[in-house]
Amino acid sequence: MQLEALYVAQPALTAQAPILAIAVPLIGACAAALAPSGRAGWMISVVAAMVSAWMALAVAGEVMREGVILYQLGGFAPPAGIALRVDAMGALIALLIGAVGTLAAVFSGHSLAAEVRPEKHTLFQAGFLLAQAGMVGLVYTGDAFNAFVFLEVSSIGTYALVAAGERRDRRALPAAFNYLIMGTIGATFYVIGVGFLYGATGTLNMADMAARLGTLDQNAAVQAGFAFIVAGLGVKAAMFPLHGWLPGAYAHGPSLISLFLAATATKAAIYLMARFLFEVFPDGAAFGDMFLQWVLAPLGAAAVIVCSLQAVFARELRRMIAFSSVAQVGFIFLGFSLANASGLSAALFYMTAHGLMKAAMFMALGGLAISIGARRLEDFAGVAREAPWTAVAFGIGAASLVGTPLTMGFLAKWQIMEAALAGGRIWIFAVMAAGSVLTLVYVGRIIEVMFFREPAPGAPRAKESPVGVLVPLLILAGLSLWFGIDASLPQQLAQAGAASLFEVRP
Amino acid sequence: MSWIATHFNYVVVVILMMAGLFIVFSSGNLIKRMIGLALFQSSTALFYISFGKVSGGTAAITLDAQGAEGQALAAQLDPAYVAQFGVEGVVYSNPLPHVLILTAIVVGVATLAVGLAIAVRVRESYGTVESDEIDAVSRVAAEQAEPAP
Amino acid sequence: MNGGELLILLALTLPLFAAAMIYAVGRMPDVRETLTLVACIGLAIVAISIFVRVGQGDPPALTVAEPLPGLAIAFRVEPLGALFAVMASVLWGVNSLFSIGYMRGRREARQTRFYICFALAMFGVMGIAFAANLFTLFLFYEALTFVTYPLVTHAGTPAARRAGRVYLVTLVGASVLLFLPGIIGVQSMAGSTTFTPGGLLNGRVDAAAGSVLLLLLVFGAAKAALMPLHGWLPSAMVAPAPVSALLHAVAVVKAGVFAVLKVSAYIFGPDLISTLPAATWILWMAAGSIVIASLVALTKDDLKTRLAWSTVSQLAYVTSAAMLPMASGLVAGGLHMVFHAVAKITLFMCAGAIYVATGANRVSEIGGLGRRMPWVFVAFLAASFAIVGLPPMAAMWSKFLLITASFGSGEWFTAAALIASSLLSLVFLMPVAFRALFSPAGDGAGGEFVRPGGTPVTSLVALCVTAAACVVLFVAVEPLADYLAPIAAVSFMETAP
Amino acid sequence: MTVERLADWLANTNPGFFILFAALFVPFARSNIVRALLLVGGPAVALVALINADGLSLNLSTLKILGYELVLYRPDSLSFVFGLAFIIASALVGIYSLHRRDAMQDSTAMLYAGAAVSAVFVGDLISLFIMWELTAIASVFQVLAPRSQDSVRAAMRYLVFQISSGLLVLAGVCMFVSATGQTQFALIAPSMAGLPVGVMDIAAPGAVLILAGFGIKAAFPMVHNWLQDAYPKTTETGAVVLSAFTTKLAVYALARYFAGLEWLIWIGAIMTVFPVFFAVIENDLRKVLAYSLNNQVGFMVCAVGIGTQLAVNGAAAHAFAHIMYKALLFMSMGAVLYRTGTTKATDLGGLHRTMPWTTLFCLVGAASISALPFFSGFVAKSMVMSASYADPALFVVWIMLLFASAGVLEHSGIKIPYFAFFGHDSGKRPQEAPFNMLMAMGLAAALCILIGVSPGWLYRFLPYEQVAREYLASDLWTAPHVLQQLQLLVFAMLAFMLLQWRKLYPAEAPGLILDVEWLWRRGWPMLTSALSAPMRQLGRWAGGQAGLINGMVGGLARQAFAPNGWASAKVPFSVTAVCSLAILGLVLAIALFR
Repeated sequence: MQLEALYVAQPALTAQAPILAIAVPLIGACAAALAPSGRAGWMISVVAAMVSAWMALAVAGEVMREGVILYQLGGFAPPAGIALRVDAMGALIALLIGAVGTLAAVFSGHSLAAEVRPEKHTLFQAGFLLAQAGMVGLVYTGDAFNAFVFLEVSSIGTYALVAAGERRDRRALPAAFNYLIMGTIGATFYVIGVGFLYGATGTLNMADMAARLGTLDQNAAVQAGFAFIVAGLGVKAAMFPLHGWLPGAYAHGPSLISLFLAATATKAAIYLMARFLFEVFPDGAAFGDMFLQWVLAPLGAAAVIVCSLQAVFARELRRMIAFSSVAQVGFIFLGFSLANASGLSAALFYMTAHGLMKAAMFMALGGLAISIGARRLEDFAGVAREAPWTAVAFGIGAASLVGTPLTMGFLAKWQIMEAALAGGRIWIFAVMAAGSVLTLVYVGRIIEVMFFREPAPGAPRAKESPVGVLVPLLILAGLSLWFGIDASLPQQLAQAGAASLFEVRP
Repeated sequence: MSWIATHFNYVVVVILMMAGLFIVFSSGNLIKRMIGLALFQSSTALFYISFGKVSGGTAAITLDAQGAEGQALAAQLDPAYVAQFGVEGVVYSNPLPHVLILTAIVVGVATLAVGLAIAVRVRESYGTVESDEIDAVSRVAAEQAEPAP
Repeated sequence: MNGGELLILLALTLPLFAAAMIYAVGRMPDVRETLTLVACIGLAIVAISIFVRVGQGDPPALTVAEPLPGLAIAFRVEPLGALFAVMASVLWGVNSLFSIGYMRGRREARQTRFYICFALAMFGVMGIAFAANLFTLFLFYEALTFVTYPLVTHAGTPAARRAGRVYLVTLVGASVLLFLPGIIGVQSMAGSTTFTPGGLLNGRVDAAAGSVLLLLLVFGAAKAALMPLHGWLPSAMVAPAPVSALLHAVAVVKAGVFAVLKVSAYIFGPDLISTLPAATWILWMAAGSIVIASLVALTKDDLKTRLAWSTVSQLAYVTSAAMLPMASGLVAGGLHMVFHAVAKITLFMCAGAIYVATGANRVSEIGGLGRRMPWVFVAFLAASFAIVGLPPMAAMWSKFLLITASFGSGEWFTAAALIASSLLSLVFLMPVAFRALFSPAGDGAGGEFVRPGGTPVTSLVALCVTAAACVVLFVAVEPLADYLAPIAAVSFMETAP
Repeated sequence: MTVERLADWLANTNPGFFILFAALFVPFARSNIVRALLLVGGPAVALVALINADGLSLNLSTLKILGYELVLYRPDSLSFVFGLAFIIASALVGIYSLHRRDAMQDSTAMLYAGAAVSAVFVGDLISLFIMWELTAIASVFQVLAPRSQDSVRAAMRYLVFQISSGLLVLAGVCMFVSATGQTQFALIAPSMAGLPVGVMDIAAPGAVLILAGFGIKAAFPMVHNWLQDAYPKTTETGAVVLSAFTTKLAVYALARYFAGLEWLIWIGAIMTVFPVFFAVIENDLRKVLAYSLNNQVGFMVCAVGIGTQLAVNGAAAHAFAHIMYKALLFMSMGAVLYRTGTTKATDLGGLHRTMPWTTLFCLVGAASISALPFFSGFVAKSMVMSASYADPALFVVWIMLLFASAGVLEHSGIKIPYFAFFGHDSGKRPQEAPFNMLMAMGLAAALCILIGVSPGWLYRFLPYEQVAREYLASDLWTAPHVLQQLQLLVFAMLAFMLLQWRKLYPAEAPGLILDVEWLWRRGWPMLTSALSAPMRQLGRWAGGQAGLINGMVGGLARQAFAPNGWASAKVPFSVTAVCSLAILGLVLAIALFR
């Protein structure tokens, strides 16, 4: 698929696409909050998310044609004005957020009824759109402080959304609270870091910041700023020992939120971290390399091994998959830590792959949760017989997670491993391989239970997911497969994104 | 000593920040944690504001140096200074940190509100806001859900 | 699309189509089984046409997709693959014939799933056989693992599930942990994974990197059951006999050794192999496998388990063949792959035939049974001779070539292991047939058959056909060897005395 | 197909193949006549083909396989005499077994014979190996034929020895071929003075292995026990079949490749001597014959080792004669077994009353094996003795052979007929043997006498015809020679009578005599039972390594990472939070103090 040839909107619309992708969900959020009924809220949500995704696609096409897009809000030029700045990396992540958000919105029509109190549906949709707007904004913005604002906009939305899971599982409440505390600490660290950088450079525009940092001698403020930013974003991105909030939030929140967060939230934070690591901190920032090599890589490896093992032994299915997400973040960080274009490109590709497959898996579980309120792994025994399509979609996601050939996950792992080998990091390569095997073990457990075990007598019978769930689910699964065979779309964006970042730092 | 004197604002920021974080980490009470968090965020606010202040600087108001307001401002300033730099060269305190932190405070308030709301829900659901007790209840629930292997 | 592409496409889609059709008519056993047989015949015809084309020097090729640059799903048939495909497809037919008798005779559950998985397994095998590069091979290799998993756990018992888990974890684990890294290594060293006559890596790697890659790729092909990655094979014997017969004698394990042979012939090439210290290490491991597995087989009373251990030993023959720094070793390996398949499928079908007729599955239970099931045990006897490698059974030739090649390359211990294993195979296989045929009537001989009428006729025909094939191939070895010669031709002239 | 082409085809096809071919149809022969036709007709066609081969032209019929040239038919004077003997034996065996219908025994016996004949005529190592193994496989069914637990076990032991022999040959051949690329014996073993017997360089790669393989089949000392173990356990026809081919094929192979190898002289000499002692005390008469077979083969091996033209002639002649008279003796014992159900000396005696013909034929056989002049043994063994006597360095060997000759008389010449047909009367009054048996025995006996009386008939076929003629003309019938033999016989007979009279001759006593066989029959089970525990352990280890790893690693991991394990028990919130500070500090440290 040639992205350059992709014209999905009128040029006039395309020109405004970046801001529309943010604004439409934001406005939608307001509208949804005021919507007369849950049904109406849902429709607003679907439409807004869809428009946002559409705009993201238009942006992606534009980025491939034009390179970096600069969009000046209100026509004020940076550094005084606030700018949106989209490169291929941002376009890719925004596209992921848009796509998953749209499918999640469609999915919410059925899942909310089962999981969230009816009177909260409109507010829930509002929160959801807020989160989506925040994330897209975070990805598109070119301003370090704005990024914080968007980060918090999306986070505040998600805190509330996680808490909304209390109807089904009251553990959602303390989980949401922990998430809130950790998230806020992380965000505040980030703000402090930005403050230091601002103090040192006098600008908040990331591009300017990068340019000025290049001319500055290293000083304590820059170094402290770096430390605060990566630690803060590490919390948001669920970097290994800072991931404590994640399993609870994913496992106990409503399935809509699990799927949306798993696919996008950590990705957005990782995206921001990548931006700082490879774009803002320039050439001379040897501590950046040291951080990659001595902190990010070991922690990534630890995440891969430890959290995969935790997933192996977890008994609640969603918790298992949540642990798996932390482990997968470890894979992505391993890709980053290679600190070269192929590593970054592979990591970006991996983020996309992971977003799609995790979304599919959580969505499938959400679909099943409509009929069986199951949590434990054993409760899913034999669901493949009652709900074959859902189970198959889950299976495809799981296969992609393991890295089965012909799925996107395989290509993702392949690229990181090849990059690791090319970079001479044999140990990263080995950790990747070991992590894949552990992944295989826990995924194998799930598949065995779902497909090859008889349901326990007297257990509630699963039903096939309703069409409203099945369609987005199959689209997600299909994307995992399609990109496993023809990966040109995410591949081009990832490569272009990585290349543009490393042009800054040749 | 002189270092402390010149950097006293940072010292205060750090003390506030540590106090806030300590409360967040050590307290089991959800409300107290929220208070700690608020303290922590406040320290950030202080941090921003303090480095935005330039000693001797004025408020950052764009004005016409030749107009009446400009003349009024010039009258307040040290004539030697005006002679050297002109009215255009007047030192402003950077306004941007204030603007930023205003935003940050809004965000912080929103966070606080959500957090407290959740705490209320926790209290309704669990009957307590002590995290130890919540954990204990959750663990019991978890063990009921998951028989020992 | 030219004829060659069409043939490859047919070979790949026919089993898939068959699987779909079998699913559709699953409620009508007669139609279902007729369909299976028709598909077998069709596939065999396609495979043979491809075989002939390759022999005429017109190898079919097909590129399906290229997910990432340099990483294509592509097919290109060479002699070894053509032979493998013919072997697998023909034996699929034979085995289906056997399965019909067996599954009906045992009144097994989930028969439709059984036939579907078999057809899918053939899809995997065809892909493996025709793969043009390591990546494609890997793709179908994994597919084969997954579609055969339901067959291993067919019984659905806890033991079967445990075996299935071992099966999956070992096979997929090894391929993820070893094989895939090996492929990625090859890709990054050579910029491609295409099978190249004479060896893709030849001249591109030093001894250390080459050794690591060789170890990764050989042990990664855990289907070849080289110790210490052999544990899945004996434990997979909980599966029904036809599964053991086709998969654990032919399709799956042969896919493993086939991969090893391909890697040896086309990724490394004999010239490179001869410089790699790892090849010698693997040879030692294989020699150990050969002897230890044979010794273990001696201690097993369960017939299929005993056969499985024998398979472990025999597969190590082929691995040894692939690792010998001698081009003729490759031909020996290719031949042994086929000859062993024919013999071992016979043995497993015999074991199944005994089980379906009498319910006996232990060596100690079959004394005197031969009087009532002469055909089965005569076939068993013939196949046992073939496993030992005695004339007039085809496997003699491959063993002869293999021992000659091991002496020729100075690896005397491989030859010693082969000799020792032959003797051990004799000791653990012969008594089975001898006791059944020549013991006075024992416990197992009295009473009625569990299944009235004993072994179903279709099953009987199947195993007699393969037993006869053991002998026929003895005479037909020369054309086969000629056919395979091109894979070794690159440096055959230098090493041949 | 014209007659010429048929004749041409016959002349160019290994005679053994006709027998092999005929054997394939035996199991399907429903009527007795067809079966008889096949059993006798196969060898008959083979005989015709062999004679048709005419002039022993080196007419190579070759087959290219796996890059090697297989010479399927390469007759020469050495193979001719062995082939002739095998074909005749095959026909005799066919006739002998006509009285009963056992398709399995008949067909495998014929396969066995066919393989042996083929082996003699093939011209390269690979074909030899194939036929070598075929004889092993086909012959084991003779041991299995009684269909008892005991015979199955014996068959396994027998097969292990036979296949070991084959595998050693295989290993040797492979080693040799890989080193030299040669397989044809004409090129491997350069013929001596243009004559067929060759010498393979014992130092050549693999030659020792080949020799060892041949040795097992020839029942060299210490590896001879498969013979005494298996032969007595066969049916009445089985021992006859077995006695004819296996060991003589080995002798042929030794003569073909290792003529003149000095080791063989001593091995052969020992082989002749030591079975005497066991034969004398053995109770089972067929086992006595088995020991004596061992002893007789010793003569041949010794002669091959001496390797002079005379000695090789002697070996060939002795093999020929031996096949006939040993078959005859086994046939007579087979008849006894068939009629009485036993061949134990303790249970027999006085059978001459009702089995006169059998007795007579047995006596002919006994006379032949004892080398009584005018019987076949004399004309053959004399050559061996003369050859050993001719070399003064081999005096000790000559003495050993002399002693063994006396021993042969003792146990085979006298003991067999005496205990079976005369001696103390067992009271058994069995019927005379069936006609077909008598006919086979009669033919064999006639041959024994024919050769004895008119040795020229045999000598014509010997490898070194000229030497044989000279020997016949100048040495064989000389008075000292004949007298010396007669003296030996008389003294041996006297000794037997004396011992018998003084009751010093070991009486027939039931029991099983174990020599080195102990090693295989007691030692092997002891070894295996001792090893079975470690082997099972090995099996458990090898089979359960997945389980082991699972158990160990899985256990540890479970302890750590299960939901309640130490590494993942609900981590207190504060820990995570402190971690964030720790990471911050770490990164800060890196940034500041790198």
